[in-house]
Amino acid sequence: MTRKTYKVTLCDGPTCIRNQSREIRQALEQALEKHSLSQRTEIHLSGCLGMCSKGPILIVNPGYVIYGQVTPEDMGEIVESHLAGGQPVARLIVKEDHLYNRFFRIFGDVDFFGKQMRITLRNCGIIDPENIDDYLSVRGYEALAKALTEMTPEQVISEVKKSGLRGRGGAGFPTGLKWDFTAKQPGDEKYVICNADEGDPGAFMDRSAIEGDPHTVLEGMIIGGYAVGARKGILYIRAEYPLAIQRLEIAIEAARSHGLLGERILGSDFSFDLEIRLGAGAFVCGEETALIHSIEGSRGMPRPRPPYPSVSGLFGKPTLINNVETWANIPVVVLDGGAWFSTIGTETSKGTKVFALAGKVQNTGLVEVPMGTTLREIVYDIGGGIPGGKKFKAVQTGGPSGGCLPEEYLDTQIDYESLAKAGSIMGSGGMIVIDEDTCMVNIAKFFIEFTQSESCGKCTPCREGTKRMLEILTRITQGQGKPGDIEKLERLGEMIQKASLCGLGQSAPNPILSTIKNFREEYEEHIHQKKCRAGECRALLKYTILDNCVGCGACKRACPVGAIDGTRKEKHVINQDLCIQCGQCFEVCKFNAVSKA
Amino acid sequence: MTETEQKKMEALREYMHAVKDQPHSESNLIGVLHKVQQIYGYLPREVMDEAAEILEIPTAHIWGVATFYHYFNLEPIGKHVVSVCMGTACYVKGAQGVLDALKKELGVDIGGTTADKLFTLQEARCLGACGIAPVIMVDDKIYGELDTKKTIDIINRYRKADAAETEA
Amino acid sequence: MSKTITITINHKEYQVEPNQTIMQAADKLGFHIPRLCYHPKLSIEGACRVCIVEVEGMRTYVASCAYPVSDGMKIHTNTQALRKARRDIIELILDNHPQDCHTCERDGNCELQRLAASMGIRARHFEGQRKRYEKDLSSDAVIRDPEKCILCGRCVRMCSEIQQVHNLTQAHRGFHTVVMPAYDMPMGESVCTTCGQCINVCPTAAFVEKNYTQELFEKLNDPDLVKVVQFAPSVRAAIGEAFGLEAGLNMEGPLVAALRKLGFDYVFDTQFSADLTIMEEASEFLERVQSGGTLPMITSCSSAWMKCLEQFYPDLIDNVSTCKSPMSMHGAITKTYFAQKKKLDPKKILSVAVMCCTAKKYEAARPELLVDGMRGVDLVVTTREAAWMIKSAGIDLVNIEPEEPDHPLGLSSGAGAIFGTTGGVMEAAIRTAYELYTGETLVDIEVASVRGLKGIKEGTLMMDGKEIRVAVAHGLGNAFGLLDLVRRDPEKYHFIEIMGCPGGCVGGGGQPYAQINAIPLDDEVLQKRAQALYDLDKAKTIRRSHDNPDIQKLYKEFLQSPLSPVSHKYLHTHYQAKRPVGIIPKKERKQSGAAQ
Amino acid sequence: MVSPIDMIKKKRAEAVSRIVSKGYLSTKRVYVGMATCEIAAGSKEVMAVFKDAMAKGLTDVYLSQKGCAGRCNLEPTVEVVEEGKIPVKYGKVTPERAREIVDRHLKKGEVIREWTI
Repeated sequence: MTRKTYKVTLCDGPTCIRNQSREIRQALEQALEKHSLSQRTEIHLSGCLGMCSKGPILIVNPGYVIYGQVTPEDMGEIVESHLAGGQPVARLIVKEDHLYNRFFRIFGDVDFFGKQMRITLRNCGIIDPENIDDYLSVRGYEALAKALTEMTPEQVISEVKKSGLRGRGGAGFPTGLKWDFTAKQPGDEKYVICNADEGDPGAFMDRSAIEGDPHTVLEGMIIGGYAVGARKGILYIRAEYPLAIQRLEIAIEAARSHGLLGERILGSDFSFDLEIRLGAGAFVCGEETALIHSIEGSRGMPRPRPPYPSVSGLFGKPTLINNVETWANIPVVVLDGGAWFSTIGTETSKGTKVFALAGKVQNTGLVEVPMGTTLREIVYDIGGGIPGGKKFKAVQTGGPSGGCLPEEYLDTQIDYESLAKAGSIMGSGGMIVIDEDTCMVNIAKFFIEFTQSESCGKCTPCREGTKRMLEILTRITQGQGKPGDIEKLERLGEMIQKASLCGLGQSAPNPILSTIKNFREEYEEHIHQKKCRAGECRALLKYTILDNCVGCGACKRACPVGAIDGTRKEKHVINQDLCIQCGQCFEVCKFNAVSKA
Repeated sequence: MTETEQKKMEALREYMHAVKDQPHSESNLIGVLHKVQQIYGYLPREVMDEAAEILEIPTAHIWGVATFYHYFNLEPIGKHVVSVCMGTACYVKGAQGVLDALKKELGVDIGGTTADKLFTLQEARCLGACGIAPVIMVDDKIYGELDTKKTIDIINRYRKADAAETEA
Repeated sequence: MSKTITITINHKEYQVEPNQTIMQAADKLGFHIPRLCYHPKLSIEGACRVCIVEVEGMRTYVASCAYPVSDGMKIHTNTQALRKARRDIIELILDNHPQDCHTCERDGNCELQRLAASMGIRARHFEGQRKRYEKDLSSDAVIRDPEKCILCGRCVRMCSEIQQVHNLTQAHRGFHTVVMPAYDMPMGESVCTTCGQCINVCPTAAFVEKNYTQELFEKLNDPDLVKVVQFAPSVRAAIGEAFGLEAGLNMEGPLVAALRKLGFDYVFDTQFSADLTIMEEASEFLERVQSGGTLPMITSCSSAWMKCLEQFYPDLIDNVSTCKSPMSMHGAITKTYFAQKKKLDPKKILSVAVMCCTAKKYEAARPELLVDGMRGVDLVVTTREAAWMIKSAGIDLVNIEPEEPDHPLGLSSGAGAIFGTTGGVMEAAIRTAYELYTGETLVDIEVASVRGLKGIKEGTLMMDGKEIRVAVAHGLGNAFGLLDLVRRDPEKYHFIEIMGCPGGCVGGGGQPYAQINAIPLDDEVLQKRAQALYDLDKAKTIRRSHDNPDIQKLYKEFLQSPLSPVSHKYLHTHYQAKRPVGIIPKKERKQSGAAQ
Repeated sequence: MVSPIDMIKKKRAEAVSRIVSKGYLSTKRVYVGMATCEIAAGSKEVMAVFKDAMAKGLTDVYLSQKGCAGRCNLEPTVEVVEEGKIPVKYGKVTPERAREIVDRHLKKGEVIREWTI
């Protein structure tokens, strides 16, 4: 085998020095000399890498292999096996390497990344997603090889069960159990599906994960196929994600040409192939039975369960469906073991969760945190707090299926149960920060508008009920709320939650019910005092002309309904009965003499 | 039909004939409709009829599918498609204002095409550019950090470019 | 016998069979859970959510039509919360539905109305925007009114699963979902076969037949017209249901009397022309057998099937009998033989047909069926329309003194009667063909193999040592299955009967709506209607068409003999391939179909 | 028989050698974010600047694309990694800034502090 050239970085931080890093360097140089590699290997010293508990640290590039707690005696083996032979020394690799990988790229950005832990996104923003070599170099497809070499399908499933991994699509069903159900179904025509129909408005975790590291998802699916006995996998992805689709296509092609997909994968008896199917703009297709209908070429409408897809799914065959984030965790679970994985997170929720942090927050972006991190840590430590000195009002998780949590819930831990208890849901990972300028009635209206327009129309509660809820909310935001409206919303909401056919309908009222619960006074103000404290509901605004009006007449000319009166050079007046709150006068006044409140 | 369209249509026919004998061939319907839209920008009825015949799928079923998914256009669209992102991040940062401005400027509602066939206005869910919200996408170019004025400027730029093109 | 399991319904324990849904188990135990989108013959939709029940331990309510029972399951069907939820669901449907019950065609017969009543809805809480669509009046037979549609999806499933015509689909989505043909084409230009089964299963008036009752009342009052009516075999077996009578009563006598009271001058019977059809059809069949004509020969009585043939199976046009349907033969004879006999100007005859069928409205308008430039049948009304007219005219069908049909077009054999049920035409044809061919009397004239509700039935018959293989299909979906067999193996059968509706004409698209708590197209009801016709046959002394003296007289006085030039001119027709919008000419129709 | 594990190890070794052969061991590795969000923010134009510079003779640079690291509000991002040195991540990189990164950082080794994240 041709000998490669490597760069070796040795941590030269105080802790590592104390732990013999200088001696290690000596031993390394000697070993290199022995293998005549001195000329071909560069040794660098770095400042503290921040992994003191694992020190001394030694990093080999390319490949980002991180060795921890190495001793001078280990150098011979590392040089012989890794630098001369190309194979990293598994026993010395820092197990959490993918967690610490980030340190290579985050110096100076500790605020944003400091509290994050990257498993799903371990390679995102690090490797070239269009080059399978990059993925292979970071131990890519090793988990698959491990499963095929030394694990039975049952052992793979047992490892997934042990990890405590739960579905990242929102509902949090235990992944291992789902695999087990599918594996236990008879028959050899089975399917695995990756649900990449990410549709929450404001959520883009899956897209980023695929665009940044498509092979991880592929590897997870191939392992899944091996575990449940499927020969075919389908990636169902939104047509609105052309780059992600393109990268998946490149990845699938590359994997095929490397014998990682297709007949007899890596020389084993296991054959498996993948196909991409495109969504076409229907949020409800994130629901698994609707997704199956869509893949089958039909209208994406859910059907009652049971039978569950694990029993009767695609083309009536047992089918395993997981979402992108879930699949991306699988190679890690298999490579590092379920036991290790389960050390991350809380009692009931293991591992990490990716969130798309957006809204009124300083650092918008994609964050991955261990379960158990608090909302406060995400909003303030990672997100950098609210910009413009504004006051925090709420954080919305779970998108159109979730809820709005006010300040008193900021110390809620991120895990399935805690979020549900607080009145929201984990969801697929949208996280919107809301400040005092956002009206809670309006935000509820925004979400129900979304679900209402995405309702498939099959079941009555969702089709008709969300429409009526939207009408009531629209009325309220337009100043035509009536006493009893809140109660009607609650009554409809509870019925829709309990009686709808699928998750879309069952969760559609959540944003409304949670804002009623936590911000009832805003609803009441809208209805009874015709007031919107955030100033967002235009129809509730009152425009008045202040004393500093110079009587230029600009507002009078601009008013489309002739509601402004006044003679030139004198203070003008707005006739409130005629005013339609269009805001034109406010826009055109050069003297800030129009107030809106 | 232009020559390129014809060629593409020929390729599509071949594709349909190829998938028709595969197991679960009807499951390729949505993929076929995507290809049709790539060629024509919308789903012409004659082409749906043809797909029905080749794939042996009832036309009513194809119609049901075509109308269910919002990605599919049932009418010819304008030269440029203007999509306003209505994802939460954009919404919170003022996408509604941008949309209203566009509606007013173009004189069409969502889904509408201007009389001069230059623009079709659409709503998008999340274009994935939350960092520069609010955004619009004209064809496949994204414009971010918009307000009413910037939005109208963009539209006018396209109008100007088109006028120049017509003159030349 | 499988082991039973224990479930609890409303706090009481019951032993039930496993492998059934909560609704099925509850039905057997006497709990009728309210329902709307459910239909036992169609796939489970689970859409309306009216049949929700509470299962302890479940986070949400479950649809009892879809959810299976399991051992130890604790079910509640009538808690206060459930009642409220169901009531709200029905209210939501009503809020998006025209509030015109008083002027609606299905007032008093509407499942939604009944549900609203049973839920005790007394106020409206959520009124808002209501959908607005134009009525589609383009078809001669079936009217589509999307405003009345509550999206239960029964019609779509009926059209695609049972009839497999795939004319209807749900288009668009959410609040904007509408049931329509492809491209929102008018029904009249679509592939709709006008079978009317969508009407049969529709819980509201989203699908109704084109109503000719007002026009008919007007013409019945026209002193210049001679008013002639015929009524189909299965009308008499079903019309009683519209008057609250149990299914399967033969109402022939009362119906004749009622039609006379309505103002008809002559009340004839389509069973007469059914006999005539047999004379022609059996002769045509024998001619094909003897002279090497196209076989298998396929019957042509069902109008929905005629449209299907022209649209979907143009390659089998030569196989189909050229005989007009009994209704059209009757019309033709009325405007010729009858007119001559009574010295009437045929243009002054109003020829009306009371049919179990909506497709007959379409058939009557077919230009191929014109008789000397006139329509043979001027107006077709369904059983439902006739029932309404009788009620509206204040005629007491239940207690009326029965009467006999008029001569010369009213006398019929038992063979004519059984035309109204699946297998009946075949049985009647066998009775005559056998005797015409062999010259011997067929002893056992009841052909059991072609009776009953099995989708496709087969039988063989030995005629002078020659084996004749016959097959019968009812419902267009079954018909397509049979015809695909024929395409693959043209030698398989000699003679095939096809009826477009499930059960044959007794299950026609124009039959009375299901009564309270009954299921449209319930097999038991279909069987009772069919039995009424078989009983009628049995009770007759003349049970073979060729023994009908009035038929013999007709041939003697007018037609000469079966297949004579006169017969051909008035009793036979032709078909041509048609390609309405949205059609798919299929080599092999997909069995499963896309049910959505 | 070669086990899958052995096969993947061989593939990895080959992959590493291909990466190396493409100049990975150059002094400076430049990564340009190329996800939808980055491209929307203008990273294609930024990439073009680096490609252009290399075509015009900038040597000793290994140029690669990468996915989104999650720093949406600071996109497009460009990272310059030098072994043994603290990696530098630039945010909100415009083509103009990219040209300066080429001139000052890649050619002269100067880290442009005010643009780093």
